[in-house]
Amino acid sequence: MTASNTATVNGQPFRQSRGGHLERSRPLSFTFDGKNYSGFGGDTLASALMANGVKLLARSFKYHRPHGLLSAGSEEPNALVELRTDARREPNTRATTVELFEGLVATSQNRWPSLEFDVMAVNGLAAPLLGAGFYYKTFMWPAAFWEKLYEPLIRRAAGLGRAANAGDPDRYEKAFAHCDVLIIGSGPAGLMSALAVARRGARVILAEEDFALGGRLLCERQEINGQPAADWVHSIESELAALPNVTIMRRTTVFGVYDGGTYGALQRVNDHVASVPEHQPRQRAWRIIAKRSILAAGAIERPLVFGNNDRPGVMLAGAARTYLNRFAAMPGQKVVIFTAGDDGWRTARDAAAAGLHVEAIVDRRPDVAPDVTASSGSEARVILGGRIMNVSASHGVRGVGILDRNGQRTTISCDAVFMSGGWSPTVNLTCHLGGKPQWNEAIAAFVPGAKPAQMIVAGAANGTFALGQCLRAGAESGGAVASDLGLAGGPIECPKADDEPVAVTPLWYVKESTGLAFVDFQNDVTAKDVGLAAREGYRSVELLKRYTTLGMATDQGKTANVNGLAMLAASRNLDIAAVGTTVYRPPFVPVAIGALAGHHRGKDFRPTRRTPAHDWAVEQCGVMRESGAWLRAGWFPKGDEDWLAATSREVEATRNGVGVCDVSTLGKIDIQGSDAATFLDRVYCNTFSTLPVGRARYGLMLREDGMVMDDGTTSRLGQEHFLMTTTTANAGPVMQHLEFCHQCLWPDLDVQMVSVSEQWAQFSIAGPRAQNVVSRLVDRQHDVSLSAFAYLGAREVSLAGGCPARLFRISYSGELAYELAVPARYGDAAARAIMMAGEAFSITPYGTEALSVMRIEKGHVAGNELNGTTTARDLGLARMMSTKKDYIGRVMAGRPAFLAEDRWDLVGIKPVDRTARIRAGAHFIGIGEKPATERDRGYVTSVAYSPTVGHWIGLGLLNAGRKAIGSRMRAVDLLRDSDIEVEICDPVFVDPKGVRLHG
Amino acid sequence: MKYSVFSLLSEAIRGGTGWTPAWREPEPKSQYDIVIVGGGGHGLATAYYLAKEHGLKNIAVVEKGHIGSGNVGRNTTIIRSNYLLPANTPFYEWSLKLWEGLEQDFNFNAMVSQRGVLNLYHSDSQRDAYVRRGNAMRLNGVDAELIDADGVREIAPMLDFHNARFPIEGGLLQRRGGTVRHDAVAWGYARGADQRGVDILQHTEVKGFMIENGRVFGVETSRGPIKAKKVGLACAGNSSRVAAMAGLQLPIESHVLQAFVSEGVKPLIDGVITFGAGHFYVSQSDKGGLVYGGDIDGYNSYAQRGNLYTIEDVHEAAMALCPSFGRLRMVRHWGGIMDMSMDGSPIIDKTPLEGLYLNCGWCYGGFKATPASGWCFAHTIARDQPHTLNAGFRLDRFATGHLIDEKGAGAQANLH
Amino acid sequence: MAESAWQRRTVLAGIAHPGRFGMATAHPGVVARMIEPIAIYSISARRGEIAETVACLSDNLGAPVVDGPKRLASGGISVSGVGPGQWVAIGREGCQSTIALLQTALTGKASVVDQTDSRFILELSGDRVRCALAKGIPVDLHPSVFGPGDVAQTIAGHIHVQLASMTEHQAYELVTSASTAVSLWTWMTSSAAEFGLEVL
Amino acid sequence: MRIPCPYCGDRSNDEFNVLGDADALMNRPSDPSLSAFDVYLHARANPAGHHRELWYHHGGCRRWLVVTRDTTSHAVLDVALASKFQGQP
Ligand SMILES: Cc1cc2nc3c(=O)[nH]c(=O)nc-3n(C[C@H](O)[C@H](O)[C@H](O)COP(=O)(O)OP(=O)(O)OC[C@H]3O[C@@H](n4cnc5c(N)ncnc54)[C@H](O)[C@@H]3O)c2cc1C
Ligand SMILES: NC(=O)c1ccc[n+]([C@@H]2O[C@H](COP(=O)([O-])OP(=O)(O)OC[C@H]3O[C@@H](n4cnc5c(N)ncnc54)[C@H](O)[C@@H]3O)[C@@H](O)[C@H]2O)c1
Ligand SMILES: Cc1cc2nc3c(=O)[nH]c(=O)nc-3n(C[C@H](O)[C@H](O)[C@H](O)COP(=O)(O)O)c2cc1C
Ligand SMILES: [Zn+2]
Repeated sequence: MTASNTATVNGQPFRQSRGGHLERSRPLSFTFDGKNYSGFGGDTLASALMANGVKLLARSFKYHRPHGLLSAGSEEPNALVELRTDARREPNTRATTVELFEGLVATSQNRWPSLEFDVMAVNGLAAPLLGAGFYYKTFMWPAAFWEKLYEPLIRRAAGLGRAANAGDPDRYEKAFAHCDVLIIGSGPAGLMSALAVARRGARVILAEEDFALGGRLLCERQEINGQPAADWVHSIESELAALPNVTIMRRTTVFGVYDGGTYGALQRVNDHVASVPEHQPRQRAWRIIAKRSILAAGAIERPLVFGNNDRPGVMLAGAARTYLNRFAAMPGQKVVIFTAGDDGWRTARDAAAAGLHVEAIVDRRPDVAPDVTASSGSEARVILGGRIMNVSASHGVRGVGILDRNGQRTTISCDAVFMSGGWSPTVNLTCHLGGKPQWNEAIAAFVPGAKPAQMIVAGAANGTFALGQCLRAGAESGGAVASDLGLAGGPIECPKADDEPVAVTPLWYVKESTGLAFVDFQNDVTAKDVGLAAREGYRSVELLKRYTTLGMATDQGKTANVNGLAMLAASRNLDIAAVGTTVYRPPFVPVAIGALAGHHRGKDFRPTRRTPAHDWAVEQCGVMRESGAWLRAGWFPKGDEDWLAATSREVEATRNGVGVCDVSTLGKIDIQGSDAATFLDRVYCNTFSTLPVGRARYGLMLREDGMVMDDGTTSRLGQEHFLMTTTTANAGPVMQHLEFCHQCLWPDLDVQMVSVSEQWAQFSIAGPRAQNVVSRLVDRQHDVSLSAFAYLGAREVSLAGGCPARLFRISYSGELAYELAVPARYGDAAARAIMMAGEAFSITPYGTEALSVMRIEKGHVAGNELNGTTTARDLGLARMMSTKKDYIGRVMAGRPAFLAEDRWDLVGIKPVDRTARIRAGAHFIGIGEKPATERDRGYVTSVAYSPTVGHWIGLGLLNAGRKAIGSRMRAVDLLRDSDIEVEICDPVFVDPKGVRLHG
Repeated sequence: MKYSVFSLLSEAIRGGTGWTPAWREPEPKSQYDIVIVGGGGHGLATAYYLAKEHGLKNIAVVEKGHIGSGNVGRNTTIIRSNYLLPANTPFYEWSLKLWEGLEQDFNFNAMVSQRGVLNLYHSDSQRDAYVRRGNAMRLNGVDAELIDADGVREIAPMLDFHNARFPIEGGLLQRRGGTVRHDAVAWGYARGADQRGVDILQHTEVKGFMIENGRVFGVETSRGPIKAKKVGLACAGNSSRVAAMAGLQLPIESHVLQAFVSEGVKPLIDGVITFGAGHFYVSQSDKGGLVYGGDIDGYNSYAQRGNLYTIEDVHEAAMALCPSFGRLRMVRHWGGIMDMSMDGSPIIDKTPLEGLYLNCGWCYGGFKATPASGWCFAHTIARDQPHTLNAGFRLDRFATGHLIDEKGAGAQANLH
Repeated sequence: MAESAWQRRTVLAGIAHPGRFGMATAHPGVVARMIEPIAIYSISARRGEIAETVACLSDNLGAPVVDGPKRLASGGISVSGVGPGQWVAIGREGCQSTIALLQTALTGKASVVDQTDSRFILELSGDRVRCALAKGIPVDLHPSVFGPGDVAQTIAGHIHVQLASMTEHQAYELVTSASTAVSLWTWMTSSAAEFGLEVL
Repeated sequence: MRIPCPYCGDRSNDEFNVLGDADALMNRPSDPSLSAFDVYLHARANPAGHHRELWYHHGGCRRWLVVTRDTTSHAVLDVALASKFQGQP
């Protein structure tokens, strides 16, 4: 190295003393595998490690080969590390995309005991055995060994890094953004197109994956308008930043294109700092809805495929320029360049300029344009028409074996190899909606084919490689889009820049290679594997991928795929176009699972609905449990009661005195209109047009397929005014169904429907003393005596001197009962008032468990019976199915199978041994029969301990059950080893005649 | 060529130059006894069993793309027989039994991995439903266990037991459930069928049928007409399109189901876990990637890709179930086209057209069914009548009401 | 409606408190105020009566109500379109008389349903309010697209909401159902925290 | 996917529930025969291409829409209120 460069900067031996886009005033210390190093602001972990002379960074997946840096961007397949520790550990993190921060901790992965010495590297020796498809051909003998031995071994070897060891402590967010034009990438093409649309007033979002704008311009020693390209970038950046209609999103990767101009983007808000600031997310997942998009994502350089091309120190020539020019880091000292095109020569020039010794430039092309050879600017030995056959190296490069055009073999010693196989446009995002890239022979690359509607592509991503042309392409694309959006203004003038030579003659594989020549570095896919797959019949490019795992690693083959499919084409004597690419899928780069969940984890996974009397229930020591979206009190334990004791007490208190239950969660739908009654007749299987005003009726709603959909009481509040109640679970579905019936089937009906579920807090007051409580509650002027307000009455009353309320005399428990509805904000007060009014009768709050016990005692069906596979007949409700009118579900309820003799019926069951406990989910088997499917007669749907009858009872669906009433069966629960003899009985256990509800 | 320790070692020495194609690439004959349309798992398995179990020789599998380009090549590989209804359980149990002997049967390692399938429940009624299901399994001689929250904690300590919106109360466990290397299933059956003389015609698309007074006697393909005494359809997501060429309208809608894979990490979860309070299920592949998915997108689609809503929904459930997934990265997502039937269960039956046989309606559960489906479809075609195992999978059951509706969702395809 | 002896309980009682939350910024980026309306009504035009209903609403408000997703406020009442021929009227202090008139005027033309207690209403303002809302509200809130008087019913973080841009600069009315108020509040406060939140 | 709701404007498919084939589902048979209803409930054209289908805007105006969509590209070609197809303006 020349004197000026030897001075080690801040103990960074491979850092140039000047140059690069670094904040040298901001030194940063970090550790890798426990060793301390230092770098600068503006470094990536990769560039900082390079500046510190660390070359060995990782191990490959299968053979555990030592790996260093291949690239300098998000396409990196090799340099994957574990970033941060413990609960914040991020496995498989590309060192090339990690922005250095103070105190960064990184660890190497997939090696044991150490990165330098990894015993699993023996796999490498077995490579001949472990080639593509190995697994499918082996581990089969002896049969038993697969489960016990082979598979566990394979699984232990699986994966690269280790996942975090605890729940992610950081926050994530999602957000929505809308714009006229989304520009993806901020290189020359992106910046110019941004300028062109922004100056004409479009709402622009400019998304850039990197933490700095500029793309390749930060990595090249190019000039624009006579000034260093980077300076030009800053001037454009500041103009854009000043425009109110432009949003610049750095550290933001557009990861996917979705339908209708929707784009997924990941913003790494705080990955570049040691810890996430309070109130901020670690990352934010954006949904960007854009009228147009301009893809200016650039291009990715291709490696060359030759022996040991994966060794640390062998890297992409363009990446070498990035390290030299952007990061002032030195990828080596004595370097050999191996190129298939003009671009490699620029690396030679920049390397020499940085003071590296360029030992040789090996260009696979016999003749190269003189201006290109001249540009190398070094005294390097030039070998035209030559190729590198292999790299001698252990952990670092020691030299290369070269074959020249005359078949002469020479070895040259060096510590780094920069290779350039040509560039592949970053077409990924053009393919996410199914587009297929097209092969362009002239530039030896795939360029965008059919693109998503409203997307255009500019610059290198479109196969336009030379700088001047990229600038122009950007300006033109921006202008075109602006005009397309009908924005006033004309084209912007384009800055001057040279068009560097970009000719390339691809070389897919050095067939004289000695040693393993890698195509997919991370997954250890070699040139041999590609040949083997083709030979064995895995000849479609998709089969090649799946058989060899080519392109299936974390980098998705960004650097590997084109080489691989080109080699497949060669081995099948097809041209590349005929072979085509594998399907490109989102995400463009891997996206953290937490980011896509955002706010919605833990308790915020889904909203929680609370009833108006929630706090009252909590004060009453209610055990609040999830019931769908709601929180409801299951039971109200006293002292050390368990759920069963509490529930039984609540049931007894209700049946013998009076109880109160919060039933606000029931769906309530206000239905009005001159055709409201007609409408109800069509959606319910029973009739409502005959219901008098001021009365309620139990209604049964079927699906069109004849199954029961929902049930509930519906009241007639006025001639043209009904109030429908639905079960809690079906409130939404029923509303949607009614809207369907109205809007799609009978829009000619005059019906207006609106949900009033939220407007009313509702309480069930049940038990022999219920009337006493209610009469104390309602204002004097309302006569609610049993005679004046009979069973199934429905009326408006007022409470506490003016609180409007609705009173229904309906009973779910089978007791004399009322449901009292008050405006929601009075729900809490009402609950307390009911308790007070009931104090004299020691009123008892009861929860969903007691509710369920009492409905089972009465044989009322609920969710467990209304499971979408039961008809009204099954449930003993056939009598409700009107024969005088058409209604939803009438016809299909008559399907032969539903009328079959042995179709199941709802029955009640009692344990013969009254002390025994029956369990829901047990199946019915005949006495003395061996439990087996062919003897399965049905199952127990719901059970409860009934304090009223003093033993466990249940409801069940039993084949030909009604006929079986009086007989005996077994309820067999093999899962919980219970086999109980039961009596089949009528489903109504308590007060079959229904006298109690009349008081 | 047979795969054995010997062949492996000798090829290792010869640098693998001696490996021969796993299947031929024959020219289509003008006529076959039986043509199976669809080179997915079911089509290839059908051909394999037709040859192996029924000694039939003159068979072709016609595939529009490459074999396995459909759902068999893009599913989340879960196998299980934890079904509820009598028309299903014995069929899927037979399938599981076939899986258990598959490697030896076709001398190809499909990596059948029985590390268990655990369905979590989060409420009492969910538990009751699982108990009913588990007992139905046990009545069929299928293994099933009910475990409580502590049992779940032992199997999967990393799940959210502290702060969950819908606390985990327990689960239904089938230890014999697990996963299989999906592509290898297609390849193994293809190779096995090929070795028994079946012609596998890739890149050959069926464009129409030869029909004469109610009888099918061949197919029109992109490589010309092919006569056949019997034609069997196993086109999964494309069933409606192909059946339409024969003038049939099916009780099927095509829907997109998405799937996801994360970067490979060291062993994290064993077996398969399904979340009961949202749409989410996950397992870890032998390569270390978490393979996971959720609900279908819900709109008819033939596009093999979905949208962000479902993607986010799946990841929210992932985080709700296991907050330590947060920093793992999803590396790829894709979609496949489900043949969603009107009761969520399959159809393996004859059709109104003589000589035309139908295999479809697998929804998102047909991978596990691959062996039994091929086995039963082969029987149905060869014997001209269904086997008792697929007797319930009739095409006319929607008219008669003999539905096989595990979910009780009714006649709306996208709810199953 | 006659007043009762009972005290009303607001859905966030004991959960939302006035004060500064989140980042201690110089000025709160987001200011939230809970609104206690005295009346809310759902108004649905009867079959074929949309035009009449629109006319009737306009007369009584003395301003042109339209059949579309627009919010119009006048005399303490705001009327927001929520569907074809459907509106939600929200009345603040001092609008009793107008409400009463409106109800009688609409009989026969539209079904009017009392929803006074069914909703939870927030007024949000501040120069970062749009950034905070963007963390859940999927509609484009740019003033050129969603200007004063515009209403959107949508879903924010799995919660059904109705959002209106009010005539004041960068001020929004966010309405959700009472039962989901707590969850909406959690989402809103965590979304606004980084900008500094003031609860009035 | 974006659905331009005639009332609410352009929205993401998150806000909608899909029911299925509009041409089938909106033509409830007047003939109360099992076979007629079997076809109505179960037989689906399920085309690869243009498909008229019912979407419910539960997250918005609660209208049922007839959305014409290409099932191979997801392109939305037309959206209208369902009620308008049953003879109401
Ligand atoms: C994302 C996803 C996850 C899934 N997860 C699971 C799971 O975990 N467990 C499970 O059991 N199931 C799962 N499934 C379902 C399972 O994959 C399918 O049910 C099953 O693969 C369908 O059978 P198949 O393999 O024969 O289908 P396919 O592989 O799709 O085979 C059908 C073949 O027919 C071909 N074809 C179509 N039309 C024509 C034509 N005109 N001419 C010629 N050929 C034609 C297609 O190209 C295709 O190759 C999943 C599916 C998907 C998409
Ligand atoms: N000499 C050659 O052979 C050759 C070949 C290719 C490119 N080039 C040079 O490269 C440059 C090409 O200019 P350009 O503007 O087309 O590309 P560019 O490479 O300069 O910029 C592309 C930018 O897009 C960003 N990006 C990529 N994908 C993204 C995503 N999904 N989301 C967000 N950001 C993303 C990248 O981080 C990068 O900053 C020119 O300077 C040209 O000279 C030269
Ligand atoms: C079980 C399973 C595991 C997969 N693992 C990976 C993987 O590790 N890496 C990868 O890139 N893709 C993986 N895929 C996805 C495939 O690359 C591919 O996307 C999928 O088979 C669908 O095919 P298509 O994307 O070509 O349409 C996996 C797919 C399945 C079904
Ligand atoms: Zn709408």
